[in-house]
Amino acid sequence: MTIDISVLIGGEAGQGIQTVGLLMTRTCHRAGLYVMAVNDFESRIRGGHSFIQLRISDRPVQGPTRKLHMVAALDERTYGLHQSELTEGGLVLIPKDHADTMTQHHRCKTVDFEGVAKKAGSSILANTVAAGVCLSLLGAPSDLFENVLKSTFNQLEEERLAQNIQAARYGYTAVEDETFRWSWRWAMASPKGRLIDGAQAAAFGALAGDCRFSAFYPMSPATGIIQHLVDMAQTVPLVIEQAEDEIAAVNMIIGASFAGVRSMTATSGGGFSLMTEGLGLAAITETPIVIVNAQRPGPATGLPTRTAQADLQFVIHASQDEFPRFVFAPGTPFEAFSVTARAFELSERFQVPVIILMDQYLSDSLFVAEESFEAPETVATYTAADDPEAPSGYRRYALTDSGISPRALPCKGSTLVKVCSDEHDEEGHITEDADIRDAMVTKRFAKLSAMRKEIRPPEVIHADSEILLICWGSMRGAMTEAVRRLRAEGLSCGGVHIVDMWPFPDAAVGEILGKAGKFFVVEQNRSAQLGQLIRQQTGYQYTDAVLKYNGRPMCAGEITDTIKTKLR
Amino acid sequence: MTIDISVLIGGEAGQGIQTVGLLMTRTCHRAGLYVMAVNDFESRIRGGHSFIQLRISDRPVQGPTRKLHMVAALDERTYGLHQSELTEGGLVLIPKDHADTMTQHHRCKTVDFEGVAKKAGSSILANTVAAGVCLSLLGAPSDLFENVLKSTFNQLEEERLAQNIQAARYGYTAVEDETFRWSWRWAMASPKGRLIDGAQAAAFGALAGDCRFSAFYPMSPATGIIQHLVDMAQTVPLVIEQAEDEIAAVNMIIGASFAGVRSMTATSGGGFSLMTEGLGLAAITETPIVIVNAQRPGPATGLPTRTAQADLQFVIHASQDEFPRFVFAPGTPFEAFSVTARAFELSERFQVPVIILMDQYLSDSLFVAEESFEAPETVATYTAADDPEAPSGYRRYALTDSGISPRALPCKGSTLVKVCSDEHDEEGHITEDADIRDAMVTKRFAKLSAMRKEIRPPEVIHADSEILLICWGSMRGAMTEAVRRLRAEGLSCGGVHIVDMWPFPDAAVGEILGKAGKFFVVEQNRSAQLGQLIRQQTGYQYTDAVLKYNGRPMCAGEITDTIKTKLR
Amino acid sequence: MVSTKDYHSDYPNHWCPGCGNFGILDAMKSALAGLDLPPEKVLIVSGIGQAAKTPHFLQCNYFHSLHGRALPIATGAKIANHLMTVLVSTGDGDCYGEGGNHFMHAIRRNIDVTVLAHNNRVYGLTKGQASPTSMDGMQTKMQPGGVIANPFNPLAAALSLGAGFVARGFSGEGGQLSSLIQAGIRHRGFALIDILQPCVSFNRVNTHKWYKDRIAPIEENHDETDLIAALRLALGTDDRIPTGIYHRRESPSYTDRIGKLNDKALTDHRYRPELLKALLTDGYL
Amino acid sequence: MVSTKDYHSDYPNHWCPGCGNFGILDAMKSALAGLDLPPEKVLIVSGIGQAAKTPHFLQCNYFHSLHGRALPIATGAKIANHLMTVLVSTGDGDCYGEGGNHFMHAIRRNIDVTVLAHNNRVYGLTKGQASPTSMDGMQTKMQPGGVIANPFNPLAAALSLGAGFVARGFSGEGGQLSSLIQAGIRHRGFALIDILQPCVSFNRVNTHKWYKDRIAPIEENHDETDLIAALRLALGTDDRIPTGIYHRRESPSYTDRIGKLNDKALTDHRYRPELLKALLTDGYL
Ligand SMILES: Cc1ncc(C[n+]2csc(CCOP(=O)(O)OP(=O)(O)O)c2C)c(N)n1
Ligand SMILES: Cc1ncc(C[n+]2csc(CCOP(=O)(O)OP(=O)(O)O)c2C)c(N)n1
Ligand code: SF4
Ligand code: SF4
Ligand SMILES: [Mg+2]
Ligand SMILES: [Mg+2]
Repeated sequence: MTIDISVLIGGEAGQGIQTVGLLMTRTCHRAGLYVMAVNDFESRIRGGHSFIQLRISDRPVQGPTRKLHMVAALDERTYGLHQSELTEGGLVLIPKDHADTMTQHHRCKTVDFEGVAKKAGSSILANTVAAGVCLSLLGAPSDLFENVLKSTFNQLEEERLAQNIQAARYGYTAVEDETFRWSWRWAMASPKGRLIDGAQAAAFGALAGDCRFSAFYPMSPATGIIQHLVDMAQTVPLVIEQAEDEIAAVNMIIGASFAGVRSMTATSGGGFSLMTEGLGLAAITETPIVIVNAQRPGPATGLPTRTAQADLQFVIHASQDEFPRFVFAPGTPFEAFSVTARAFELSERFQVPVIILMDQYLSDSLFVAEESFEAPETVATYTAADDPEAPSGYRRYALTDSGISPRALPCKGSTLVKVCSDEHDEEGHITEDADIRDAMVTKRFAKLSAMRKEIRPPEVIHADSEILLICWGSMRGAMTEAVRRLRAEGLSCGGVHIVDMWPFPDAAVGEILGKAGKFFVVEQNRSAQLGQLIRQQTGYQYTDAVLKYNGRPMCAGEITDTIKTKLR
Repeated sequence: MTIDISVLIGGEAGQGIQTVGLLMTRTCHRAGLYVMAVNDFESRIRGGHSFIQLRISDRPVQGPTRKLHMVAALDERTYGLHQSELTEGGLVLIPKDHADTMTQHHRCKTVDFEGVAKKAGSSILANTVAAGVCLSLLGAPSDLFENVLKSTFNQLEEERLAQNIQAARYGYTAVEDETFRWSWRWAMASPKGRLIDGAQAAAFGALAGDCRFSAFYPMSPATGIIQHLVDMAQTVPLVIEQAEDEIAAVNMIIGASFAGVRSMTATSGGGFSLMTEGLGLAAITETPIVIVNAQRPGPATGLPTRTAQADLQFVIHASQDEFPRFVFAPGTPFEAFSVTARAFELSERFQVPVIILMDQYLSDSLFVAEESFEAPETVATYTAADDPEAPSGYRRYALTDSGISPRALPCKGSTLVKVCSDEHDEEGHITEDADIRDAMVTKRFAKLSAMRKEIRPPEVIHADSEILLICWGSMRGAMTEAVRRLRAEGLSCGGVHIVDMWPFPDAAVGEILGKAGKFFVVEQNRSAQLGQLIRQQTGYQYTDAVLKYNGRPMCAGEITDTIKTKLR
Repeated sequence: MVSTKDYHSDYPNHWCPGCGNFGILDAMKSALAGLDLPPEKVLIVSGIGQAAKTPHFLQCNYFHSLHGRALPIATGAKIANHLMTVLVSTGDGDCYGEGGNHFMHAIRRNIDVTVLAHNNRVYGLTKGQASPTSMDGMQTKMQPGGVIANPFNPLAAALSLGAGFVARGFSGEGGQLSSLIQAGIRHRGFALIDILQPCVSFNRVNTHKWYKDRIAPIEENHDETDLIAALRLALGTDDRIPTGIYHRRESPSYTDRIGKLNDKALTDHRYRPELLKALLTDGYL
Repeated sequence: MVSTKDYHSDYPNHWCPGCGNFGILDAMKSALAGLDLPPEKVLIVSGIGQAAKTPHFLQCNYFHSLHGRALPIATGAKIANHLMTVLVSTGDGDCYGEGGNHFMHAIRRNIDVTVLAHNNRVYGLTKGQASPTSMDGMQTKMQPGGVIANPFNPLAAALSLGAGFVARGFSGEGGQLSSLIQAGIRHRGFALIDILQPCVSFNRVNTHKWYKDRIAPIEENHDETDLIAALRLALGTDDRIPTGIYHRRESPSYTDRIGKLNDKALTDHRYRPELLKALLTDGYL
């Protein structure tokens, strides 16, 4: 049998919805199942509507779906909002009887989550009750769930843990007499890979890149990455500073990097806007920095807690004048890990800024990552050793063929390090000389050819297909599933996923697309920004675009539907 | 006879070089000649090297040249720096005898500018002496120059004016015994058009657009525009506020515009970087604003007092997520005037931000503009009248087909005006609804089709040529002259100049370029940004690019040389 | 007569039950109604944060702008139309963190706006990070080792920058707060009311009770015009937190001092081509 | 022994003859040499402006950064390597205008840097616009009707924000200035030295003579630890401008308070894979 079940747990902000999701996800993961969990919440602390949607399968899952098999509604609103997403025969658990629930399309079962929770000790346990109810219906062994509770809440006092376990048990018994049509026998297997969200993966990646300093200003959905760094900083030599604003944050990491530690910041589009001047400072002073932009919909404040991929062109062109930079867009937690580590390495090697484009969906969703997350044994150093014999001969911006000048550190020897945001000469002094200006622009751009060699080509599946879907960043999972489904329907369809966005892999993309009859870009923005870039860099014009920009992650089904319509 | 003479006056910052240039330019203009003056100065107040270069002709001149006929060196350094630019037989006026001046290539004449000035009352009059010397050698009537002095210095006390006139006279006599090979008989004619720099033209344009408020933070080369506005504000209802930083500046104009007055700011790239978040605020709240970005070389501080065209892609994509905006790049003072007035009109009509790309060269150089600068008789109002019968029915973001909603003003009637930088519903309240989000994105983008209709096609000369040069903004003059010269050499060459940059005139540009065998982009940046845009928007790939990015304005001769080399 | 009902908004509230913001909201309504100001004469500008959502829960003109940028927006709006009553609803992060520079310079300009700084000593909307006013040592998820910085003292800062109206209120003292807001609005020039406000979700240190134990109205004999006395109160090192008006001294506001705004609002001028024509024919550059 | 010659730079100076910056430059050299600090142990961070060009005219490590951003750059650098002696060369526009927010928050953090604010009360490099410290009413080309704002009072602001070392110098009093700079560097924590400086090109009001007529060393009996006394001096309403140390009180600096920095600089740690490995195997997310 193939399992592919979607469960949604919804309620108000403050009801602990994310915790229900986390507990259930862990339970599935521990049973050796594949699972992912997508968080959907509003920009508020209490009330409103939030939910978490789980997809559970015995085969790898990479993206959300639209069709739900089970809905656990912790409040009454949830039912109304998600009713239409239920698949035929689906099951809804609602807190109170509803007059309008008696359709034939799906079943409704009343569970008084709060009432049950009170019996276990407190109404705030309603979320644990709900987890118990759902897991029971799915067929999950109750001791498995209890173990998950124990390891999740091992920081709590005994009493509260016991209450949670009680609540879980009451949840199980509350639906004893109910069956869930798609429940399955939970054959316990060893867990598949690692359960991780993109934010934590990026934080691990930063440590693998030897990040020592991070300055930030809180901004959804970037805060998760920093929170993970803060949690990890307890045991590693990493200092994290909350700045007064994003301008301070980016300049602090520039100062720290200049002084000799690898440094990063994370923000979202509005904060990135404020960092654009600093980006140029890093560029002209050739100070390595890594900036994560966790995208959300805008313009301006937009939809603070939701997802988008609409900052691509902006980050490629951000800051006045021009300079080489890397832009990466990981598509999975493992890519977030490895790309972040690489970002530090490349930033330092080439003395250029690196921007990593993440988004709310990738950052906040839980995935099963089967790749192995390895700590590198060593991290290279690219700073120049001091020459105590001839300290005065040192020139921070010495002209070289590679464009890379030896980078010494201030106060680390007898050499003086002089950097300057005006156009400067080799020593780092202000210059107004036209020829030196030319030489310095040429020097900075000279790095590009070696930078291009670092760019990894897109990953392609079913390259020799008539139709190609091409996407970037977090669209990887949904696109991959869409390709699989379209092929299952007999279409000659392949998929292309780009992580290394800039310098754009012109040749590789051109070659891939040159062979396809038609190609469609798949993106979470309004203007098909990857499509624009492809045309600019390769001359190829996309056949059509599959776009979504309402802040919710795109599902494979939406892609396949759109493609089929467009092909008609 | 055709006159086409270049004169350079150079010295230290603080020696009043710009004044010499201004006086001479005015004198030529008053005699009915065509003239332009390009300022070149360093980012310092005293010392260093600065110069002004005049080009005088009896035919319209639109750009600088490289070959000099006369150099007046107020300090010794000037000679060494500009010697190589002298044309065969040129004349140099130097303050002291130079050992190495005795080449055959050009003549040197010693004039002790300061000594002569002291005789007239003070060594600071050396600049007026120099103007007298040069004008005398060119053949300009001395009373003409004296009249110019009188009208220029009519604010000074009698005595200082008299000293200046004396200094001018001494300048004339100092070179009585010298002749200038290319001098000509000054046949007085009525002045051609208006002598004006791009900065003043833009300021006039702002008034023609009914600008009432401007907030700014000083930044070269944008300060000139604001300075002109300040000077004009003495007589018009215009308030100008120096903000604490550029973030405040852009937000102040957004606040003022929201409250009901047309508002603008002017800055350069670094300040624009800081304004990008505000740009998005204007976009999502649909508040009209006009931002002038007077470009200079970067990245970061770069070359503060020099010219560049390297912010095109940045301003088109600046700020997170996507929204319609206009981007204009005037090529002449008259275009700066008319485009700025249009910017206010279009910004208000479409409720979108407008960015005007100027640069140091256009802002700070003096041109003869023959077009007529007209004050419009009326300025349209697009704000909605209050409906006192049904104030509560008002919705700031009412969904309309055009995407444009009625814009009422706060505290101007009984209607309440509610605007919000979060995604919002029609009333202006925060929303998290996916469908409303979709509708609002669609609404904002719905403006694009009508906005496109406002975009004027590029101007083309000699459209049916084999080779086209295509440029934007201030490259207009140099490109036009290059086309003329290349045609004179028998090449089938035409020229294209774009002012209305965004929404990009895809169709018009595609049609023009589609007919050409080859086309070359001509730009003051490193990456051929117009070339990138053309490819992205039309699919056409430029044959090659003529690029300059050392901060000095490109001359026709550099263009023709490069083109000829590339064609070889 | 304007009543608090005129300020009622049907838009559903987003705050946590028990949040101090509710007390501030009520005090605002009663202050505005008490001054007989109708909603259509009032503009509220806000930044981003829980505090900055306030205008949605009222009936009035509003500009809910960017995080930290309420003051420059308000400044521009006030210059454009100085006849409006302009209030700023802002948080401690919004006003003293991201917006710190604008805070300093708005005070220097003495722009005639009334700033209500909802000071919960935490970043509420982004889930509980330290704010500039968080106490030294306060632990949060993001600052598990405790804050390492002196808390920003808004009153002392405003006083030293020359603010003409500086007051402190408490969300739990609605009556006093309402009259402070009224006094602030009546003050012609920049008025700061720093409002202590419990955040029931994220600030476990500065609770309602914590404030109740410490606040006390400023003593009757305090001389509002004595700057040093006000600074002494603001810098006080004991446990007490004085509420009320620390300092009040009027001087011409920014818009009072711009000559051309005296008679009519900038918005009320009409475009007059003859003015530009005169400039265009005005001789030389 | 380090001598002022060790700080000599051959790079041609950009300042106007007669500018007050020269006096500050000399005082810096003699202060650094006097402390026996060799150039390679010193980092000067500057923003953008005439003042910010200072490090080019010295011999030292420097980061000549962005307008307004010297303090966050210095903060980052100091955290990375707290063993460096970090000075900040900045202008009144740089530090109190564009960089105002960083000024406030660097003080709150008590980051151990010495700020030399070259206060010429004007924007020099951009040709004479008003700065935050320009006097009310001062006319410039850009403010022909005169400045409409209270001048920013850097000393009062720094004091009210809790700065532990607050002093005022004058570019024309090199001996005193040099010892103030030394005291500032010796102070462990944030030290502000606001340095009055004539700008011969653009400030026609606050000339050398104008200052000479007004400055006077702080009286001997002033208690440096008394904050209110310092505020009184800073807010003084008569014509006199006291120079010297207004306030000095040490408390642990920011980097003193970060436990992991105590023994060695962050730059001196080596990457240790076992630490990451432990985190990677550490159970659940
Ligand atoms: C430029 C920018 N940076 C960060 C954010 C994220 N953000 C939203 S509200 C907020 C802090 C709110 O704190 P405060 O102003 O104290 O308001 P409160 O929620 O506590 O009332 C932050 C950091 C943002 N919206 N914009
Ligand atoms: C973001 C940004 N805005 C504006 C400028 C232009 N700018 C350069 S220096 C300066 C002011 C300098 O004044 P101050 O800091 O007082 O230094 P001074 O020249 O008087 O020593 C300004 C506005 C800039 N370089 N960057
Ligand atoms: S998070 Fe705090 S400040 Fe925000 S609404 Fe809840 S209680 Fe109030
Ligand atoms: S402009 Fe003023 S501050 Fe700048 S160097 Fe000249 S005198 Fe000094
Ligand atoms: Mg707060
Ligand atoms: Mg200054």
